[in-house]
Amino acid sequence: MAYKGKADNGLFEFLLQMGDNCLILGHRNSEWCGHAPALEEDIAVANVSLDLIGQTQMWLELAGEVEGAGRSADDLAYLRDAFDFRNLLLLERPNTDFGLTLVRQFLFDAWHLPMLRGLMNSTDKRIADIAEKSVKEVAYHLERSTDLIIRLGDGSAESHRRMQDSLNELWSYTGEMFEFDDLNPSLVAEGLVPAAAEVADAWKQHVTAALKAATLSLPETGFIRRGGKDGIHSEHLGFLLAEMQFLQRAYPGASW
Amino acid sequence: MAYKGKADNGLFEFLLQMGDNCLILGHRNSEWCGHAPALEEDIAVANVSLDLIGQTQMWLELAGEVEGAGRSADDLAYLRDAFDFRNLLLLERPNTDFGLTLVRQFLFDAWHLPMLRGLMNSTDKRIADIAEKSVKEVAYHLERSTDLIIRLGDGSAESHRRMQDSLNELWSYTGEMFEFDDLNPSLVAEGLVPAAAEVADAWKQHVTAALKAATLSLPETGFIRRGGKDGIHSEHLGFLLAEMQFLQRAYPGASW
Amino acid sequence: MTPEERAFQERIDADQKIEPKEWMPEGYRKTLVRQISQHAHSELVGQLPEGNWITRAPTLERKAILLAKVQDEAGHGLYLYCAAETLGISRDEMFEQLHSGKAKYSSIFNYPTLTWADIGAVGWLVDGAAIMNQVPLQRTSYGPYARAMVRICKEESFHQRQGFHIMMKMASGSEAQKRMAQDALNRFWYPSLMMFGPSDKDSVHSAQSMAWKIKINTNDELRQKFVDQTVPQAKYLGLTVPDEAVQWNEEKGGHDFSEPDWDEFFSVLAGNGPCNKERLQARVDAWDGGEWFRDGLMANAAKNKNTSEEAA
Amino acid sequence: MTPEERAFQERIDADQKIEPKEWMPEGYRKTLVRQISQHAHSELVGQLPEGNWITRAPTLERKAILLAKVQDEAGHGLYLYCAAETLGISRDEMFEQLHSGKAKYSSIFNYPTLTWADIGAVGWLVDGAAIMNQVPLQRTSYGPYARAMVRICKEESFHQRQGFHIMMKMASGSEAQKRMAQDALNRFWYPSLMMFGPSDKDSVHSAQSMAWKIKINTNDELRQKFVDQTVPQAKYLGLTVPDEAVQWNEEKGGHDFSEPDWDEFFSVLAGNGPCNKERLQARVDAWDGGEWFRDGLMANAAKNKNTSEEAA
Repeated sequence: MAYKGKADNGLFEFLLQMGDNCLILGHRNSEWCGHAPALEEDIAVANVSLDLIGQTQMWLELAGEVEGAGRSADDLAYLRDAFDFRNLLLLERPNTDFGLTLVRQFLFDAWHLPMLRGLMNSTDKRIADIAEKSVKEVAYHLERSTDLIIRLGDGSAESHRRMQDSLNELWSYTGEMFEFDDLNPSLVAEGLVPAAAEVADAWKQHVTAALKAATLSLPETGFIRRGGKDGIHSEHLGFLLAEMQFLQRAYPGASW
Repeated sequence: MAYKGKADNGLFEFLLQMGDNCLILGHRNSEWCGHAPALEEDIAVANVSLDLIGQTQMWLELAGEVEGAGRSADDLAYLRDAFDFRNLLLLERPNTDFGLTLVRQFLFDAWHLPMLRGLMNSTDKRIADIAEKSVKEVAYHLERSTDLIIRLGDGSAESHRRMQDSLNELWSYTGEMFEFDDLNPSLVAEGLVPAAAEVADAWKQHVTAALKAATLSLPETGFIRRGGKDGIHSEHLGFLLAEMQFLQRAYPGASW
Repeated sequence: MTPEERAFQERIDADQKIEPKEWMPEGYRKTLVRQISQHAHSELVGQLPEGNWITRAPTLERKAILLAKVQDEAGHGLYLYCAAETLGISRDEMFEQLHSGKAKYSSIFNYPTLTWADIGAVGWLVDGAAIMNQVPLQRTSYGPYARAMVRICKEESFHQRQGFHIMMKMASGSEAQKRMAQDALNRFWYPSLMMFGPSDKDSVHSAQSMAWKIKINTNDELRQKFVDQTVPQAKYLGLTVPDEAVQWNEEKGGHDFSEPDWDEFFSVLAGNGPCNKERLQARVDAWDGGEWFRDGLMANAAKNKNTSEEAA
Repeated sequence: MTPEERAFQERIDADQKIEPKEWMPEGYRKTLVRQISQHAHSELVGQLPEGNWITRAPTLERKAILLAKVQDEAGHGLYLYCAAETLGISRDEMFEQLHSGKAKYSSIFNYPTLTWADIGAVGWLVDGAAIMNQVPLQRTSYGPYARAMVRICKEESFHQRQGFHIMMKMASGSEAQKRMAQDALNRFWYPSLMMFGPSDKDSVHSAQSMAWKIKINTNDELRQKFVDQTVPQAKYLGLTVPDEAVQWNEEKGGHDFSEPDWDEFFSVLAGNGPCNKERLQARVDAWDGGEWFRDGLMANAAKNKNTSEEAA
């Protein structure tokens, strides 16, 4: 559907996807600060959010540079409305339960890490540099979320149930990760972005093994929810942005 | 504390209080649309909100006129930040429970009606006119909320408990209604606004009788929460406004 | 056909209204219950996508108009539940069927409202399509249903005008507003066409329902009428209907247009729409969360009954 | 004084550190548990007023800085709970005392953060006052507490600079920003002064705590020091301290200033602050809502233990 920017090879769209994923997931995680089930988790959610916001800054700054219209990372984060956001629908799901937050993090991390590993070989050095800077953080995110999925899946009956329910609820949102047809095919052809199948294989392998260790079943639905990468979001994103962008919207041009 | 506008006799501040009360309570009620415990209640919350938003328009329009700076009712509703809002703290409490929503409505209606009756005699005809237009609606609000308080207070053990809990939780927010010392005393002296004691007496009489019929106890705390009329709100108002004002903030100057 | 059935059909053919206590075939009753309760559920669930923008309406006036509209919808739900109750089913039973997923509501409400223009599009297109369905139902054979329809249609056409007015403001507004308007039309066009149901050749119940005058027009007739009405309106707004096949066909005296994606229709119907889960969950949560409220009122009514009996 | 107590006091007087497994008077242990756990609870609850603005931070950089800060606070909580645990109380017991209202946390966190400038004011004033309290505690007599304080103080002074930087941006920004900055100072000034506790003449436990070197300076000394440090900073920012009595007193070599309203202090302490109920409820909800999570991890640990025992 997308790759609007013919001139830039669709690179701007891709960079928005990377940046918006980090921004929106960072936001959702940060909603737990001070409210997590254990002090160690308070620290962990803040830490993951912090990493993701740092990565957001890098991706969106590069996006602004590629676009060439003088927009800063903050302009892109704070002054776009929902239909210009390119994050996965998965990441804007509300935090109905800490288990859901963890499962979402796990499903995303398992995509994020092979994606970054692929991007480390990007023919665009700026992309490779950002991936290089992010990959260690994300490897840690995946290590942590996998560990928790396994321990809670193979934990009490209640924690098992919650993990399985969250997995079932979120599964239909994962397919969107591997649909690269909204990207300009030349991005992959020219080696800027790894091939979808490469990332999908790594994801599937990791997720399957982890769920097995967690005694959780792979949901069977083949139904895929899509739209995030085309800017067709859920009703939740508008509320999230209204909150996130309030100060920049209410006091335009102010310096903070 | 307040009555900043020396020139206008503090009238602007007073009109903001009236308008903001209606706006914020209307907003909170409207959050229930489609989510109320019975279809009849869906209709009722929408109806009460509708009345209150209509009254907001009248009060804020007059406020803008009195201010004389060319601000419309929409400007005042959508382009002020929290510290310029003058609503009672009571009205911005989140809707944690439908029972709390009802008790809040009841406590406010019981103030709103005698206040409007007093304002019908205002020496400022514009005020008297708005009060006249609003009073029938508010009489109905009070009739409905009183009826529900009585039926649910004298209902099941569970409904009684919820009503009493909500009453206890909200009681400390009621005192602020009767503190007129943030208003310019000349407003009362010149007959623009009824005396605080007059409204307080009517409130107390109605509330005491209704709670008795509802088999609910009058909470005993003498503690009074204040700040709303000075623009010192709770942490909830900022989130409410971020949501409410999003479109006006994000698309300044657009016509809708 | 039994003599009773024949007499019943003759009354219908003579355009007489059937009233609650009169004899009717079981199939007629069942079909009506299904149709009216589905319609009632649609009004109930239909509060949600529009309710989603009440707190964010851009002006006080727009907020008031939207509140009034959502209130009307709840009111329509009430009329319709009452009409269905005359057929021997209780409102609580109907809610149970809704909450268990046994009863359906219009699939259009499983689509999200993503921008303010969607509120316009819902009024213009969704209410527009609903009216197209409902106007003939004012002449439906079952009295209480027909009378409910008369009241509902009057309000719906008002809603449609308000929706069109929002679209007009958006389509003639800033670039961002125009973009929202076009985007809303793009997303709501095909789902609106789906509101008339699959093509008549694929529709099972149609023939019997039409004989009983529960259904007055075929799905395809109504869809054509809707397209013919809407295409010029879109042009007037300066918006583009997202279907390149749309053009006037002089010969048939109507517009040609593409069929909606019926796979999507059946997928949404099966539960895989963007918001099915959330819409149903919202209703179930409201119902479960409100149990104490309803029980409290019943407990109070029981006490008062006891008191007045004692007094008597 | 028993010989044991005398020996203990002599070690303290000689500035020796007391370590967890060593003998100590019961009063010393109890006072320390109360003080350290209260401090830990303050770090825990202190996440809430600042966390309130994370999702609304005005730039990505400010958001990152605030996240790092809130993360540090949770970390401080962790050090302090661990330090308290060395005295024979478990973290769960301390949480229970917090949730039941038996244990206190710093009352400053019962005030709301209403604008972005409040995040600046919290860093500048609240962390500033906290540091003033904490720096001397690096020399406190109980080893684990003193060592925790060393780590904490390093990070806190960083936070204070960040808070001051926010205030600088706001105070030199637009009219609206200046107004927010002044308003934040107005609201946080007296509550910050209250953070040092009532005047020494009204403070019961002070003398013993000072002899034990659990407390190093008097409340009034620290308050004076804080005022002397803060008044010039406010002037530098172009803001006005909301106390007309503030002026330099050459004779005493410090500023004169008005006492805070101690009635308000005790009222907030008793539960009647603007946010007491919400802060505690947030913690209780987090704890209760997270029970399944902690139980799940424990169940997993138990399984693994069994497995490894079987394997052994």
